[in-house]
Amino acid sequence: MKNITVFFFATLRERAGMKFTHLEIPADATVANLKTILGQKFLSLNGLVESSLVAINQEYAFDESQIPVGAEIALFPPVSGG
Amino acid sequence: MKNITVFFFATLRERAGMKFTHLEIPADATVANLKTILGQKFLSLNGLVESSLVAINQEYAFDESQIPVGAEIALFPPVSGG
Amino acid sequence: MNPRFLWGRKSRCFPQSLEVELSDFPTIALITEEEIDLNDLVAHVTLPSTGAAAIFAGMVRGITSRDNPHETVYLEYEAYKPMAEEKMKQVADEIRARWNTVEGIAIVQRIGRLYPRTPTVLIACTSPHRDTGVFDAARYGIDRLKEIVPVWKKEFGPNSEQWVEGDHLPEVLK
Amino acid sequence: MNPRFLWGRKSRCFPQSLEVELSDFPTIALITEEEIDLNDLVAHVTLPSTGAAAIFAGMVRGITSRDNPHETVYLEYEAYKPMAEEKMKQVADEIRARWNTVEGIAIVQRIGRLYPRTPTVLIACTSPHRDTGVFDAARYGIDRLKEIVPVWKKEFGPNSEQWVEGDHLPEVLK
Repeated sequence: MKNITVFFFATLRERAGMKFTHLEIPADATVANLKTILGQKFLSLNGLVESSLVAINQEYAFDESQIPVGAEIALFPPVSGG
Repeated sequence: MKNITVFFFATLRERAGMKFTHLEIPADATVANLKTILGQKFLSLNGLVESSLVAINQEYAFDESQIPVGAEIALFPPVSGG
Repeated sequence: MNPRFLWGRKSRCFPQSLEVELSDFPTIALITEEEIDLNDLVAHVTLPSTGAAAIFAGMVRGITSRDNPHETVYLEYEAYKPMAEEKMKQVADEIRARWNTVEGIAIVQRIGRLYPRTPTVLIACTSPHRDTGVFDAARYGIDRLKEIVPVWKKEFGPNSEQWVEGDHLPEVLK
Repeated sequence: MNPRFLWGRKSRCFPQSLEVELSDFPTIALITEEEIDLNDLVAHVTLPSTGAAAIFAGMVRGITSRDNPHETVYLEYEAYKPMAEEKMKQVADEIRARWNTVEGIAIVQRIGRLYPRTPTVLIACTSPHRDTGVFDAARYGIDRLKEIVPVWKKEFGPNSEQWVEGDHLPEVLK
Protein backbone atom coordinates (compact mmCIF):
# COMPACT_ATOMS: atom_id res chain seq x y z
CA MET A 1 0.00 0.00 0.00
CA LYS A 2 1.09 3.62 -0.49
CA ASN A 3 -0.13 7.04 0.62
CA ILE A 4 -1.24 9.72 -1.82
CA THR A 5 -3.08 13.05 -1.70
CA VAL A 6 -5.97 13.70 -4.06
CA PHE A 7 -7.09 17.25 -4.89
CA PHE A 8 -10.50 17.96 -6.41
CA PHE A 9 -11.37 20.97 -8.56
CA ALA A 10 -14.49 22.61 -9.99
CA THR A 11 -17.47 20.22 -10.28
CA LEU A 12 -15.51 17.44 -8.62
CA ARG A 13 -14.65 19.62 -5.62
CA GLU A 14 -18.30 20.59 -5.23
CA ARG A 15 -19.53 17.01 -5.60
CA ALA A 16 -16.87 15.57 -3.27
CA GLY A 17 -17.60 18.32 -0.74
CA MET A 18 -13.87 18.78 -0.07
CA LYS A 19 -10.76 20.26 -1.67
CA PHE A 20 -8.49 17.27 -1.02
CA THR A 21 -8.21 13.95 0.78
CA HIS A 22 -5.45 11.58 1.84
CA LEU A 23 -5.78 7.98 0.63
CA GLU A 24 -3.97 4.68 0.96
CA ILE A 25 -4.02 2.72 -2.29
CA PRO A 26 -2.47 -0.58 -3.45
CA ALA A 27 1.22 -0.35 -4.33
CA ASP A 28 0.59 -1.20 -7.99
CA ALA A 29 -2.50 1.01 -8.47
CA THR A 30 -2.94 2.79 -11.79
CA VAL A 31 -5.05 5.87 -12.50
CA ALA A 32 -7.89 3.57 -13.63
CA ASN A 33 -7.72 1.71 -10.29
CA LEU A 34 -7.74 5.01 -8.39
CA LYS A 35 -10.88 6.14 -10.21
CA THR A 36 -12.62 2.92 -9.17
CA ILE A 37 -11.51 3.39 -5.58
CA LEU A 38 -12.72 7.02 -5.54
CA GLY A 39 -16.05 6.06 -7.08
CA GLN A 40 -16.57 3.55 -4.26
CA LYS A 41 -15.39 5.86 -1.48
CA PHE A 42 -17.25 8.98 -2.64
CA LEU A 43 -20.64 7.92 -3.98
CA SER A 44 -21.27 11.55 -5.00
CA LEU A 45 -18.46 11.25 -7.56
CA ASN A 46 -20.05 8.25 -9.25
CA GLY A 47 -20.60 8.92 -12.95
CA LEU A 48 -18.27 11.93 -12.83
CA VAL A 49 -14.91 10.54 -11.73
CA GLU A 50 -14.73 8.11 -14.66
CA SER A 51 -14.58 10.90 -17.26
CA SER A 52 -12.54 13.37 -15.25
CA LEU A 53 -9.00 14.44 -16.12
CA VAL A 54 -6.19 13.35 -13.84
CA ALA A 55 -2.83 14.90 -13.04
CA ILE A 56 -0.01 13.16 -11.17
CA ASN A 57 2.47 15.55 -9.60
CA GLN A 58 1.06 18.37 -11.79
CA GLU A 59 1.41 16.54 -15.10
CA TYR A 60 -1.45 15.02 -17.06
CA ALA A 61 -1.80 11.27 -16.57
CA PHE A 62 -3.99 8.65 -18.23
CA ASP A 63 -5.80 5.47 -17.19
CA GLU A 64 -2.76 3.22 -17.53
CA SER A 65 -0.37 5.60 -15.69
CA GLN A 66 1.29 4.20 -12.54
CA ILE A 67 0.95 6.30 -9.38
CA PRO A 68 4.21 6.93 -7.48
CA VAL A 69 4.44 6.81 -3.68
CA GLY A 70 3.47 10.12 -2.07
CA ALA A 71 2.01 11.42 -5.34
CA GLU A 72 -0.02 14.62 -5.54
CA ILE A 73 -3.04 13.61 -7.62
CA ALA A 74 -5.60 16.06 -9.01
CA LEU A 75 -8.99 15.24 -10.48
CA PHE A 76 -10.89 17.79 -12.49
CA PRO A 77 -13.22 18.30 -15.44
CA PRO A 78 -11.99 19.42 -18.89
CA VAL A 79 -10.47 22.88 -18.49
CA SER A 80 -12.52 25.99 -19.30
CA GLY A 81 -10.26 28.97 -18.57
CA GLY A 82 -9.61 32.02 -20.65
CA MET B 1 -5.99 83.04 -60.15
CA LYS B 2 -6.93 81.51 -56.78
CA ASN B 3 -5.48 81.42 -53.26
CA ILE B 4 -4.40 78.25 -51.55
CA THR B 5 -2.40 77.24 -48.46
CA VAL B 6 0.34 74.66 -48.77
CA PHE B 7 1.58 72.70 -45.73
CA PHE B 8 4.90 70.86 -45.76
CA PHE B 9 5.76 67.83 -43.63
CA ALA B 10 8.87 65.81 -42.74
CA THR B 11 11.67 66.12 -45.31
CA LEU B 12 9.70 68.67 -47.29
CA ARG B 13 9.17 70.87 -44.25
CA GLU B 14 12.88 70.76 -43.47
CA ARG B 15 13.91 71.43 -47.06
CA ALA B 16 11.36 74.24 -47.55
CA GLY B 17 12.39 75.73 -44.19
CA MET B 18 8.77 76.45 -43.31
CA LYS B 19 5.63 74.64 -42.16
CA PHE B 20 3.27 76.30 -44.63
CA THR B 21 2.94 79.04 -47.22
CA HIS B 22 0.15 80.93 -48.96
CA LEU B 23 0.17 80.86 -52.75
CA GLU B 24 -1.74 82.29 -55.67
CA ILE B 25 -2.04 79.81 -58.54
CA PRO B 26 -3.83 79.80 -61.90
CA ALA B 27 -7.56 79.09 -61.68
CA ASP B 28 -7.25 75.85 -63.65
CA ALA B 29 -4.09 74.55 -61.94
CA THR B 30 -3.79 70.83 -61.28
CA VAL B 31 -1.58 69.09 -58.73
CA ALA B 32 1.05 68.56 -61.45
CA ASN B 33 1.02 72.30 -62.18
CA LEU B 34 1.33 73.10 -58.48
CA LYS B 35 4.38 70.84 -58.18
CA THR B 36 6.04 72.74 -61.03
CA ILE B 37 5.21 76.07 -59.42
CA LEU B 38 6.61 74.94 -56.06
CA GLY B 39 9.77 73.58 -57.65
CA GLN B 40 10.36 77.01 -59.23
CA LYS B 41 9.48 79.00 -56.12
CA PHE B 42 11.43 76.84 -53.64
CA LEU B 43 14.65 75.73 -55.28
CA SER B 44 15.38 73.60 -52.19
CA LEU B 45 12.39 71.42 -53.06
CA ASN B 46 13.70 70.64 -56.54
CA GLY B 47 13.99 66.90 -57.06
CA LEU B 48 11.85 66.19 -54.02
CA VAL B 49 8.53 67.85 -54.75
CA GLU B 50 8.01 65.81 -57.92
CA SER B 51 7.82 62.50 -56.06
CA SER B 52 6.06 63.76 -52.95
CA LEU B 53 2.53 62.78 -51.96
CA VAL B 54 -0.17 65.43 -52.10
CA ALA B 55 -3.36 65.89 -50.13
CA ILE B 56 -6.12 68.35 -51.01
CA ASN B 57 -8.35 69.24 -48.07
CA GLN B 58 -6.96 66.23 -46.18
CA GLU B 59 -7.67 63.67 -48.89
CA TYR B 60 -5.03 62.12 -51.14
CA ALA B 61 -4.82 63.74 -54.59
CA PHE B 62 -2.91 62.83 -57.73
CA ASP B 63 -1.20 64.68 -60.57
CA GLU B 64 -4.36 65.21 -62.59
CA SER B 65 -6.48 66.37 -59.60
CA GLN B 66 -7.99 69.88 -59.82
CA ILE B 67 -7.31 72.24 -56.94
CA PRO B 68 -10.39 74.02 -55.53
CA VAL B 69 -10.34 77.68 -54.45
CA GLY B 70 -9.09 78.12 -50.90
CA ALA B 71 -7.82 74.56 -50.77
CA GLU B 72 -5.65 73.26 -47.93
CA ILE B 73 -2.83 71.45 -49.71
CA ALA B 74 -0.27 69.24 -48.01
CA LEU B 75 2.97 67.90 -49.47
CA PHE B 76 4.84 65.09 -47.80
CA PRO B 77 6.98 62.02 -48.40
CA PRO B 78 5.57 58.47 -48.29
CA VAL B 79 4.26 57.85 -44.78
CA SER B 80 6.40 56.03 -42.22
CA GLY B 81 4.36 55.96 -39.01
CA GLY B 82 3.71 53.06 -36.71
CA MET C 1 -9.57 59.58 -21.91
CA ASN C 2 -10.93 62.89 -23.05
CA PRO C 3 -14.35 62.12 -24.57
CA ARG C 4 -13.65 64.35 -27.57
CA PHE C 5 -11.38 61.58 -28.80
CA LEU C 6 -14.21 59.09 -28.86
CA TRP C 7 -15.44 59.62 -32.32
CA GLY C 8 -18.68 58.87 -34.10
CA ARG C 9 -19.95 55.57 -32.78
CA LYS C 10 -20.67 53.37 -35.75
CA SER C 11 -23.65 51.11 -35.92
CA ARG C 12 -23.33 47.61 -37.31
CA CYS C 13 -25.13 47.16 -40.63
CA PHE C 14 -28.53 45.57 -40.22
CA PRO C 15 -31.00 45.04 -43.06
CA GLN C 16 -33.13 48.19 -43.05
CA SER C 17 -36.30 46.10 -43.09
CA LEU C 18 -35.50 44.62 -39.71
CA GLU C 19 -36.59 46.46 -36.60
CA VAL C 20 -33.60 45.81 -34.39
CA GLU C 21 -31.99 47.58 -31.52
CA LEU C 22 -28.92 49.16 -33.05
CA SER C 23 -25.84 48.72 -30.97
CA ASP C 24 -23.27 51.48 -30.93
CA PHE C 25 -19.66 50.63 -31.44
CA PRO C 26 -16.93 52.95 -30.15
CA THR C 27 -14.14 54.14 -32.43
CA ILE C 28 -11.05 55.91 -31.15
CA ALA C 29 -8.82 57.51 -33.80
CA LEU C 30 -6.15 59.60 -32.17
CA ILE C 31 -2.82 61.31 -32.68
CA THR C 32 -1.40 62.17 -29.28
CA GLU C 33 1.77 63.31 -27.57
CA GLU C 34 0.76 61.51 -24.38
CA GLU C 35 1.64 58.02 -23.20
CA ILE C 36 -0.38 55.23 -24.74
CA ASP C 37 -2.45 53.70 -21.93
CA LEU C 38 -3.39 50.19 -23.04
CA ASN C 39 -5.68 49.56 -20.06
CA ASP C 40 -7.66 52.72 -20.71
CA LEU C 41 -7.89 52.27 -24.48
CA VAL C 42 -8.95 48.63 -24.29
CA ALA C 43 -11.56 49.52 -21.64
CA HIS C 44 -12.99 52.16 -23.99
CA VAL C 45 -13.57 49.62 -26.77
CA THR C 46 -14.90 46.84 -24.50
CA LEU C 47 -18.69 46.43 -24.53
CA PRO C 48 -20.92 44.13 -22.44
CA SER C 49 -21.00 41.82 -25.48
CA THR C 50 -17.19 41.76 -25.87
CA GLY C 51 -15.28 38.58 -25.09
CA ALA C 52 -12.06 39.12 -27.03
CA ALA C 53 -9.60 41.90 -27.82
CA ALA C 54 -6.73 41.58 -30.28
CA ILE C 55 -4.21 44.33 -29.77
CA PHE C 56 -1.11 45.35 -31.66
CA ALA C 57 1.43 47.65 -30.04
CA GLY C 58 4.47 48.97 -31.88
CA MET C 59 7.56 50.06 -29.95
CA VAL C 60 10.71 52.03 -30.73
CA ARG C 61 13.45 49.48 -31.37
CA GLY C 62 16.76 50.48 -29.81
CA ILE C 63 18.60 47.66 -31.55
CA THR C 64 17.71 46.55 -35.07
CA SER C 65 19.29 43.35 -36.44
CA ARG C 66 17.37 42.75 -39.67
CA ASP C 67 18.16 44.32 -43.03
CA ASN C 68 20.35 47.26 -42.04
CA PRO C 69 21.55 46.51 -38.47
CA HIS C 70 21.85 49.67 -36.38
CA GLU C 71 21.25 51.36 -33.07
CA THR C 72 18.56 53.94 -32.40
CA VAL C 73 18.83 56.55 -29.68
CA TYR C 74 15.34 57.96 -30.25
CA LEU C 75 12.75 58.66 -32.92
CA GLU C 76 10.99 61.94 -33.60
CA TYR C 77 7.46 61.44 -34.91
CA GLU C 78 5.43 64.08 -36.69
CA ALA C 79 1.89 63.92 -38.09
CA TYR C 80 -0.51 65.86 -40.26
CA LYS C 81 -2.91 65.52 -37.36
CA PRO C 82 -6.38 66.27 -38.78
CA MET C 83 -5.80 64.20 -41.92
CA ALA C 84 -4.11 61.43 -39.93
CA GLU C 85 -7.10 61.10 -37.61
CA GLU C 86 -9.45 61.06 -40.62
CA LYS C 87 -7.37 58.32 -42.23
CA MET C 88 -7.42 56.34 -38.98
CA LYS C 89 -11.20 56.54 -39.06
CA GLN C 90 -11.03 55.29 -42.66
CA VAL C 91 -8.93 52.33 -41.49
CA ALA C 92 -11.57 51.59 -38.82
CA ASP C 93 -14.30 51.73 -41.47
CA GLU C 94 -12.33 49.37 -43.70
CA ILE C 95 -11.90 46.95 -40.79
CA ARG C 96 -15.64 46.96 -40.08
CA ALA C 97 -16.42 46.43 -43.77
CA ARG C 98 -14.17 43.32 -43.77
CA TRP C 99 -14.92 41.83 -40.32
CA ASN C 100 -18.51 42.51 -39.39
CA THR C 101 -18.11 40.94 -35.94
CA VAL C 102 -15.65 43.61 -34.81
CA GLU C 103 -17.19 45.83 -32.12
CA GLY C 104 -14.86 48.53 -30.79
CA ILE C 105 -11.75 49.83 -32.56
CA ALA C 106 -8.98 52.00 -31.12
CA ILE C 107 -6.22 53.35 -33.35
CA VAL C 108 -3.68 55.59 -31.64
CA GLN C 109 -0.37 56.97 -32.83
CA ARG C 110 1.88 58.74 -30.38
CA ILE C 111 4.09 61.53 -31.77
CA GLY C 112 7.02 63.56 -30.49
CA ARG C 113 10.38 62.26 -29.25
CA LEU C 114 10.15 58.60 -28.30
CA TYR C 115 12.85 56.38 -26.84
CA PRO C 116 13.47 52.63 -27.21
CA ARG C 117 10.93 50.30 -25.55
CA THR C 118 8.23 52.99 -25.69
CA PRO C 119 4.89 52.04 -27.33
CA THR C 120 4.38 54.36 -30.30
CA VAL C 121 1.24 52.95 -31.88
CA LEU C 122 -1.72 50.87 -30.81
CA ILE C 123 -4.47 49.05 -32.71
CA ALA C 124 -7.12 47.33 -30.61
CA CYS C 125 -10.12 45.49 -32.04
CA THR C 126 -12.78 43.84 -29.90
CA SER C 127 -15.41 41.24 -30.73
CA PRO C 128 -17.66 38.77 -28.94
CA HIS C 129 -15.40 35.78 -29.74
CA ARG C 130 -11.79 35.26 -30.75
CA ASP C 131 -12.47 33.03 -33.75
CA THR C 132 -14.17 35.42 -36.18
CA GLY C 133 -11.21 37.41 -37.44
CA VAL C 134 -10.34 39.79 -34.64
CA PHE C 135 -6.61 38.95 -34.88
CA ASP C 136 -6.69 39.51 -38.66
CA ALA C 137 -8.55 42.78 -38.10
CA ALA C 138 -5.80 44.13 -35.82
CA ARG C 139 -3.12 42.98 -38.26
CA TYR C 140 -4.94 44.69 -41.12
CA GLY C 141 -5.23 47.84 -39.03
CA ILE C 142 -1.50 48.25 -38.43
CA ASP C 143 -0.61 47.31 -42.03
CA ARG C 144 -3.07 49.86 -43.35
CA LEU C 145 -1.99 52.57 -40.88
CA LYS C 146 1.54 52.21 -42.19
CA GLU C 147 0.26 52.69 -45.74
CA ILE C 148 -2.13 55.62 -45.56
CA VAL C 149 -1.93 57.54 -42.26
CA PRO C 150 0.23 60.67 -42.71
CA VAL C 151 2.81 60.21 -39.96
CA TRP C 152 6.60 60.32 -40.38
CA LYS C 153 9.52 59.53 -38.17
CA LYS C 154 13.09 60.69 -38.09
CA GLU C 155 15.61 58.35 -36.59
CA PHE C 156 18.44 59.62 -34.36
CA GLY C 157 21.37 57.25 -33.97
CA PRO C 158 24.56 57.62 -31.95
CA ASN C 159 26.17 59.64 -34.80
CA SER C 160 23.51 60.27 -37.41
CA GLU C 161 19.96 61.32 -38.11
CA GLN C 162 17.70 60.48 -41.01
CA TRP C 163 14.07 60.39 -42.02
CA VAL C 164 12.70 56.87 -42.24
CA GLU C 165 11.62 56.23 -45.82
CA GLY C 166 8.08 54.95 -46.32
CA ASP C 167 7.22 52.86 -49.36
CA HIS C 168 5.91 54.88 -52.27
CA LEU C 169 2.74 53.01 -53.25
CA PRO C 170 0.22 55.51 -54.60
CA GLU C 171 -2.22 52.70 -55.51
CA VAL C 172 -2.88 51.95 -51.82
CA LEU C 173 -3.84 55.54 -50.99
CA LYS C 174 -7.18 55.73 -52.75
CA MET D 1 5.14 43.31 -10.94
CA ASN D 2 6.59 41.10 -8.27
CA PRO D 3 9.84 39.71 -9.70
CA ARG D 4 9.01 36.20 -8.46
CA PHE D 5 6.51 36.02 -11.30
CA LEU D 6 9.18 36.58 -13.88
CA TRP D 7 10.19 33.06 -14.57
CA GLY D 8 13.27 31.43 -16.06
CA ARG D 9 14.44 33.67 -18.87
CA LYS D 10 14.83 31.52 -21.95
CA SER D 11 17.64 31.91 -24.39
CA ARG D 12 17.04 31.72 -28.10
CA CYS D 13 18.57 28.69 -29.76
CA PHE D 14 21.87 29.45 -31.45
CA PRO D 15 24.09 26.86 -33.09
CA GLN D 16 26.45 25.74 -30.31
CA SER D 17 29.45 26.24 -32.55
CA LEU D 18 28.81 29.96 -32.77
CA GLU D 19 30.19 32.23 -30.10
CA VAL D 20 27.36 34.68 -29.72
CA GLU D 21 26.06 36.83 -26.96
CA LEU D 22 22.97 35.01 -25.72
CA SER D 23 20.03 37.30 -25.20
CA ASP D 24 17.64 36.54 -22.38
CA PHE D 25 13.95 36.54 -23.06
CA PRO D 26 11.46 37.17 -20.27
CA THR D 27 8.57 34.78 -19.64
CA ILE D 28 5.68 35.62 -17.33
CA ALA D 29 3.33 32.72 -16.46
CA LEU D 30 0.92 33.78 -13.79
CA ILE D 31 -2.36 32.91 -12.06
CA THR D 32 -3.47 35.97 -10.10
CA GLU D 33 -6.44 37.42 -8.27
CA GLU D 34 -5.30 40.93 -9.09
CA GLU D 35 -6.27 43.18 -11.97
CA ILE D 36 -4.52 42.48 -15.25
CA ASP D 37 -2.34 45.52 -15.99
CA LEU D 38 -1.66 45.51 -19.73
CA ASN D 39 0.80 48.41 -19.58
CA ASP D 40 2.88 46.71 -16.93
CA LEU D 41 2.83 43.26 -18.51
CA VAL D 42 3.70 44.51 -21.98
CA ALA D 43 6.54 46.60 -20.53
CA HIS D 44 7.93 43.47 -18.84
CA VAL D 45 8.18 41.59 -22.15
CA THR D 46 9.51 44.53 -24.19
CA LEU D 47 13.26 44.44 -24.87
CA PRO D 48 15.52 47.01 -26.58
CA SER D 49 15.24 44.83 -29.71
CA THR D 50 11.42 44.69 -29.59
CA GLY D 51 9.41 46.50 -32.25
CA ALA D 52 6.08 44.68 -32.09
CA ALA D 53 3.73 43.18 -29.51
CA ALA D 54 0.68 41.10 -30.35
CA ILE D 55 -1.64 40.87 -27.40
CA PHE D 56 -4.81 38.93 -26.78
CA ALA D 57 -7.10 39.90 -23.92
CA GLY D 58 -10.21 37.91 -23.02
CA MET D 59 -13.08 39.55 -21.16
CA VAL D 60 -16.17 38.38 -19.31
CA ARG D 61 -19.09 38.71 -21.72
CA GLY D 62 -22.21 40.05 -20.03
CA ILE D 63 -24.32 39.38 -23.12
CA THR D 64 -23.76 36.33 -25.33
CA SER D 65 -25.60 36.10 -28.64
CA ARG D 66 -23.99 33.13 -30.34
CA ASP D 67 -24.92 29.48 -29.84
CA ASN D 68 -26.87 29.64 -26.58
CA PRO D 69 -27.83 33.32 -26.09
CA HIS D 70 -27.81 34.33 -22.45
CA GLU D 71 -26.88 36.94 -19.87
CA THR D 72 -24.01 36.62 -17.42
CA VAL D 73 -23.94 38.43 -14.08
CA TYR D 74 -20.44 37.26 -13.19
CA LEU D 75 -18.02 34.35 -13.52
CA GLU D 76 -16.14 32.60 -10.73
CA TYR D 77 -12.75 31.31 -11.87
CA GLU D 78 -10.72 28.70 -10.04
CA ALA D 79 -7.32 27.23 -10.89
CA TYR D 80 -4.98 24.45 -9.88
CA LYS D 81 -2.40 27.18 -9.49
CA PRO D 82 1.00 25.41 -9.47
CA MET D 83 0.10 23.10 -12.36
CA ALA D 84 -1.61 25.94 -14.24
CA GLU D 85 1.54 28.08 -14.08
CA GLU D 86 3.66 25.11 -15.21
CA LYS D 87 1.30 24.55 -18.16
CA MET D 88 1.51 28.24 -19.04
CA LYS D 89 5.28 27.89 -19.16
CA GLN D 90 4.79 24.87 -21.42
CA VAL D 91 2.61 27.03 -23.71
CA ALA D 92 5.39 29.63 -23.80
CA ASP D 93 7.94 26.93 -24.68
CA GLU D 94 5.67 25.65 -27.46
CA ILE D 95 5.34 29.19 -28.83
CA ARG D 96 9.12 29.65 -28.88
CA ALA D 97 9.59 26.28 -30.58
CA ARG D 98 7.20 27.34 -33.36
CA TRP D 99 8.11 31.03 -33.78
CA ASN D 100 11.79 31.54 -33.12
CA THR D 101 11.56 35.33 -33.52
CA VAL D 102 9.34 35.70 -30.46
CA GLU D 103 11.17 37.49 -27.64
CA GLY D 104 9.11 38.04 -24.49
CA ILE D 105 5.95 36.12 -23.58
CA ALA D 106 3.41 36.97 -20.89
CA ILE D 107 0.56 34.56 -20.09
CA VAL D 108 -1.71 35.64 -17.25
CA GLN D 109 -5.03 34.26 -16.04
CA ARG D 110 -7.00 36.16 -13.45
CA ILE D 111 -9.16 34.09 -11.08
CA GLY D 112 -11.88 34.86 -8.54
CA ARG D 113 -15.19 36.61 -9.15
CA LEU D 114 -15.09 38.62 -12.36
CA TYR D 115 -17.77 40.84 -13.81
CA PRO D 116 -18.62 41.68 -17.45
CA ARG D 117 -16.11 43.85 -19.35
CA THR D 118 -13.26 42.74 -17.03
CA PRO D 119 -10.13 41.29 -18.68
CA THR D 120 -9.71 37.72 -17.42
CA VAL D 121 -6.78 36.49 -19.46
CA LEU D 122 -3.87 38.00 -21.35
CA ILE D 123 -1.36 36.60 -23.84
CA ALA D 124 1.36 39.00 -25.03
CA CYS D 125 4.14 38.04 -27.43
CA THR D 126 6.84 40.45 -28.54
CA SER D 127 9.26 40.33 -31.45
CA PRO D 128 11.50 42.68 -33.40
CA HIS D 129 9.03 42.96 -36.33
CA ARG D 130 5.33 42.34 -36.84
CA ASP D 131 5.67 40.14 -39.94
CA THR D 132 7.32 37.00 -38.53
CA GLY D 133 4.36 35.34 -36.83
CA VAL D 134 3.85 37.33 -33.65
CA PHE D 135 0.08 37.55 -34.23
CA ASP D 136 -0.10 33.79 -34.86
CA ALA D 137 1.97 33.21 -31.74
CA ALA D 138 -0.52 35.11 -29.56
CA ARG D 139 -3.42 33.29 -31.19
CA TYR D 140 -1.74 29.95 -30.58
CA GLY D 141 -1.14 30.94 -26.97
CA ILE D 142 -4.78 31.59 -26.13
CA ASP D 143 -5.98 28.51 -28.04
CA ARG D 144 -3.49 26.33 -26.21
CA LEU D 145 -4.23 27.89 -22.81
CA LYS D 146 -7.88 26.96 -23.28
CA GLU D 147 -6.85 23.37 -23.99
CA ILE D 148 -4.28 22.50 -21.34
CA VAL D 149 -4.15 25.05 -18.50
CA PRO D 150 -6.17 23.78 -15.50
CA VAL D 151 -8.55 26.66 -14.90
CA TRP D 152 -12.33 26.43 -14.66
CA LYS D 153 -15.15 28.92 -14.53
CA LYS D 154 -18.63 28.83 -13.14
CA GLU D 155 -21.16 31.12 -14.71
CA PHE D 156 -23.73 32.99 -12.63
CA GLY D 157 -26.76 34.24 -14.57
CA PRO D 158 -29.76 36.24 -13.33
CA ASN D 159 -31.46 33.01 -12.19
CA SER D 160 -28.97 30.20 -12.58
CA GLU D 161 -25.44 29.01 -12.05
CA GLN D 162 -23.46 26.36 -13.88
CA TRP D 163 -19.92 25.24 -14.55
CA VAL D 164 -18.75 26.05 -18.07
CA GLU D 165 -17.96 22.80 -19.85
CA GLY D 166 -14.56 22.53 -21.46
CA ASP D 167 -14.01 20.23 -24.43
CA HIS D 168 -12.83 16.76 -23.48
CA LEU D 169 -9.83 16.25 -25.77
CA PRO D 170 -7.26 14.05 -23.99
CA GLU D 171 -5.07 13.95 -27.12
CA VAL D 172 -4.19 17.66 -26.76
CA LEU D 173 -2.97 17.28 -23.18
CA LYS D 174 0.25 15.35 -23.77
